[in-house]
Amino acid sequence: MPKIGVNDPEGEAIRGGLQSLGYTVVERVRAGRHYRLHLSAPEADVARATAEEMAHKLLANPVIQTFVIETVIEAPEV
Amino acid sequence: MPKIGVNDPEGEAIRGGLQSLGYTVVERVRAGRHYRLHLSAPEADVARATAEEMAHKLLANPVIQTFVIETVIEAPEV
Amino acid sequence: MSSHIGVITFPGSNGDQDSFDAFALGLRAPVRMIDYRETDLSDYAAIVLPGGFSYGDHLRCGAIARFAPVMDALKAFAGAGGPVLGLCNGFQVLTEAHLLPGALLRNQSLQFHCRWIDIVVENTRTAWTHELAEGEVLNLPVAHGDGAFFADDATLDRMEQNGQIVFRYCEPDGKVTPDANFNGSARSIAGISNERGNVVGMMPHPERAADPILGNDDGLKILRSALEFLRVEV
Amino acid sequence: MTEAAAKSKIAPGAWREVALSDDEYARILDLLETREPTPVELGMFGSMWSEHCGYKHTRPILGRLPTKADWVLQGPGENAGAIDIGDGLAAVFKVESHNHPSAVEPYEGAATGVGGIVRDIFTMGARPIAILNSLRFGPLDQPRNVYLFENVVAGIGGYGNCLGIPTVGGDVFFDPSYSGNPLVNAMCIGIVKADGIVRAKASGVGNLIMLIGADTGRDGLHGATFASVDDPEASHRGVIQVGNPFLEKLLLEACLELLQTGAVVAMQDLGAAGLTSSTVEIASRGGVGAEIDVARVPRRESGMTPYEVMMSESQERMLLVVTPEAAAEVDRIVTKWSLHSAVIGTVTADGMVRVLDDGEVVAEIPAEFYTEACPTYIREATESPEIVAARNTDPRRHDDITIEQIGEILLDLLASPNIGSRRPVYEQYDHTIQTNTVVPPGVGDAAVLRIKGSRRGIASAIDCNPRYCYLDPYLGALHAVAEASRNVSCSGATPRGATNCLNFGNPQKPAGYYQLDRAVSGLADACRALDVPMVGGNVSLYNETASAPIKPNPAVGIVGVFDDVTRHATMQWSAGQELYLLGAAEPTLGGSEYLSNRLGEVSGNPPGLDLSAEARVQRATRKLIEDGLVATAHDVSLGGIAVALAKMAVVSNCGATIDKAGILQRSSRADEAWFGETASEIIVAIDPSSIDRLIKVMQESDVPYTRIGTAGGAMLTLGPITLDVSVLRAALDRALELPDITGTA
Ligand SMILES: Nc1ncnc2c1ncn2[C@@H]1O[C@H](COP(=O)(O)OP(=O)(O)O)[C@@H](O)[C@H]1O
Ligand SMILES: [Mg+2]
Repeated sequence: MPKIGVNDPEGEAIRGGLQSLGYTVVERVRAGRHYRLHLSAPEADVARATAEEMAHKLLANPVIQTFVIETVIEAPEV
Repeated sequence: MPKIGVNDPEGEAIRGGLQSLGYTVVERVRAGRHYRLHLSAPEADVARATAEEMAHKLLANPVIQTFVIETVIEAPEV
Repeated sequence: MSSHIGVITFPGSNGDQDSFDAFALGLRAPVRMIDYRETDLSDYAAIVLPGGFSYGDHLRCGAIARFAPVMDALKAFAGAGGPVLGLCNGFQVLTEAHLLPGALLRNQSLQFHCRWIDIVVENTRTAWTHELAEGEVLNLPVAHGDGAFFADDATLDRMEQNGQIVFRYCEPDGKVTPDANFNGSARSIAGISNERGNVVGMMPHPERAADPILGNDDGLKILRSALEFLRVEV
Repeated sequence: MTEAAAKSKIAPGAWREVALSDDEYARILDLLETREPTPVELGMFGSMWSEHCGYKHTRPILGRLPTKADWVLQGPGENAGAIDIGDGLAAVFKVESHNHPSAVEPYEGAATGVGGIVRDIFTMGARPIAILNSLRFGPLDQPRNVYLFENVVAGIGGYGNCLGIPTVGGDVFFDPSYSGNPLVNAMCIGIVKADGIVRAKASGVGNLIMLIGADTGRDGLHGATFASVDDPEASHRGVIQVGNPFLEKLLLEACLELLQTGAVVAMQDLGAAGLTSSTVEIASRGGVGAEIDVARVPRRESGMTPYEVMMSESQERMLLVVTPEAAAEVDRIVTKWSLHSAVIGTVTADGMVRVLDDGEVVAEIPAEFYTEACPTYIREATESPEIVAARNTDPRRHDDITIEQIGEILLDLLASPNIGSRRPVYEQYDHTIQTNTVVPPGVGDAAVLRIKGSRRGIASAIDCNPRYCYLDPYLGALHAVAEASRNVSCSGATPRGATNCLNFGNPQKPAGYYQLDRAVSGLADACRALDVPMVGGNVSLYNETASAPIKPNPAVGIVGVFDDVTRHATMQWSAGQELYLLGAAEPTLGGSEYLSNRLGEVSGNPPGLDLSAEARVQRATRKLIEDGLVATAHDVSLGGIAVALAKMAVVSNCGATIDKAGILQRSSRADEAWFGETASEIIVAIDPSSIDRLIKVMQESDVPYTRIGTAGGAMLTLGPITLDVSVLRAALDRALELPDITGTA
């Protein structure tokens, strides 16, 4: 997600598009990225820590973006 | 999110980037968009239904993308 | 130190040949291509990070290139005061690598723009501008989708105080106007430098304005500056 | 053949699912004599016998096109044509359609269209140096058309920009017949040493067949057959192809480097019908056999069947034939470019295309069954009575205009989508990369590129007026060739080769076949008269929606050559120059933009075209430019002479005073004189001191000429009407300013 204060022309354009389709209830749109990473880790916490590290290093740019991480556990394939 | 089976060059490039940083545990990356829409609705269900409609009409491209909707309730500003 | 200019080719760079040609054909300067896997830049006099779509511009422009093997050597080179110029995608790589402040966002119009624009020179004390005059207007091509410079206000103020704003978008007469700021950059910024002035990044393409038959050779003035700078330094 | 494969039964009618007719299936049974095809073979027949690969309806008529000249190095039959441009260099070029995929998913459809044509060019060993595009959409008052337009343009830019190949020219036209069936044609030009052209002919029994580039997924299954039936949305089943220009850039560099080593015997890109057509084609062109094992094909997904692997249209893949000794070197170069390669088979002597799945034979058919044995059809041709009636409707039945009206009409035309500024399109395309673009889009009639390290250059334009082709497909096709050639001549280059993309409706309908048949004859006659051989092309038929076929659009791309690129022309005049109209044709409102834009009518006979007069005026114009007398030339086309002059004034940022008399003598009617369309007319500007020499050249060339005015000032004065150049510019700029709605899927 773009940080607060960072211009988000894409979000604005989407809001404009929605408005012109009649969705005037939409007050604000922020446009960001969503990455789904599959990785195997002994437990969820480890996976989350790795993800956090990757987000800091590569996936997000702290100058302009913030991020949140969600973990979904899948049973290992047998 | 790109539909299952649809080529995802961005996801692949990110996986490549993570691999070269040593994150070899990451098996797969899918790259998609995340839009945060603020709208006022009498209840969450209505908001969700509107969002669903908007996703179908504008936000997602059904030919190559799938989407999920999450609702977060905020107290109305007073 | 040899007298070669080096142009780094990342996977997906596509302005590398143009940069090479501008030095080789436009200035008859010795220039070599550098593979992104090289780890030693001690043999070069100046380094150019060319335009293009390194790693497909995926994630964010320049974000993956920042971790290319050559980047550690580049940091060392810049740290030692070597002249570094990032053009378009190269500028994006330099910001992602924190060799330059700020970030480059999607153009305000959300569209790619290819056109000739004017920029005004604001700081002539960098390695890449000291052959130029303050207030001089250059007419150069731009071609990018993600060129809106962003930094928070405190950073921008600091950069202005330090003289780190090198170029701004302007009208043909040099006036900086909102209309001339076609991509929506903060304070019309088209190019910046680090505090020391040896690392410069810019969105316009001086290497594409290197032969009068293509319009003009304004860009050569920028590239020539580094050669002069080195002559003075050495 | 394993027993299992040989015994698998083809369900009755299954051939129809791969778009083969009952007769065609019967023919396959005849060819195979003793057995039915396996499912994989049936799929391969379906693809190879599709219009896209097999040219069933067009092969017989395409033979009419002239394809030879001393300077032609490669005519039709390879991945692209090639002409000699001097200094030991060749220009390799071709245009191709991606209409159906773009109708379904405009961004990716257009992007992968660019990817495909670029691969065709570097498959020939040439470095791509320019892209052009020709686009057709329905009117922009419908959100779906806006969506298609915006995303097609973004897709072309997205792919070409990333590759670092400048998109330097093109053509956009709007007409209701393209609502729901847009046309997306992309052309690519490459440069290679004339003796370095690579052909896609496998040879050397025992040589290895390698696949490099992207992994194979279920992309665009049956795209080739899907491009050959009506209503793509209904028939489409695989997943949409998503292009990866970053990978294509690596593939391009890797392939060009591989060709330098001499290790590569043949190279063939994977386009429509993927591995099927590439394997069949290298074998059949080389007169050899090929055996490949699908189990060795790197996959993006698990669980793919041999059928799916053979039909997949995953992008950014290339098939190589290499000697066994060279395999290691190939691997080294491919790895250097961060790609991987797989040996998937070998060249054989038996002429068979044999497909194995982990050693088991799943298809085994002589290559020529897929190619030479493909049936061809000559269909019944009857012109649609509706079109005959439209052509026979005389536009002169409308009242003429008064000369006072021309200002208002002109502004209206300038702001119309077919005439207005294309800047919103070409600004999204990187047209300055590679630093060769001497005349960028919007400045001249053709794009001009220099060849680095040489005095030479090339020019290129792509054109077609679908309204003319609708009213009279033969004449319309003459115009397409003449206009593209004229645009190239107006830049100063000598047209040397042409490529075309035949965008038509259903050839199985008599009215559709009539258009195709007549248009191809028109292309052939015009190419012959103007001395531009047709060195390649592509066919896209079945462009129909439920209600109607498209207006036929045989897009023609032409490449011309400069011996000295510094002697070129643009549309820009300067103050004090005299303006001359070269050529003298009869302007007509038939099929004109004026008639369509102002009166909503497509009727009458399109402008007549005298091919020898056309050749003369083009030759004379080139001579003026070559001799350095003229650096300003622009032809009269859509919107007539008033529009041509207005565009020149705007591009020049300089007005002109036009004498009414010179214009009005063109016709007894004011509307025809100012807005009527013609062929074979070119406006030039010249310094007063050179006028005598211009007149001499015109006399020697037997070309009529008329002095029509003088350039200068901030106003364009057309007889009694005076318009500010900035007002003209504002009108042009308004044309493609999109309504403030985002188009929707
Ligand atoms: N799809 C396109 N892509 C790139 N350039 C285009 C496209 N369409 C038109 N152009 C460019 O815009 C300019 C004007 O086009 P057009 O109006 O067709 O010119 P003309 O009437 O002289 O043939 C030309 O330079 C042409 O190459
Ligand atoms: Mg045109």
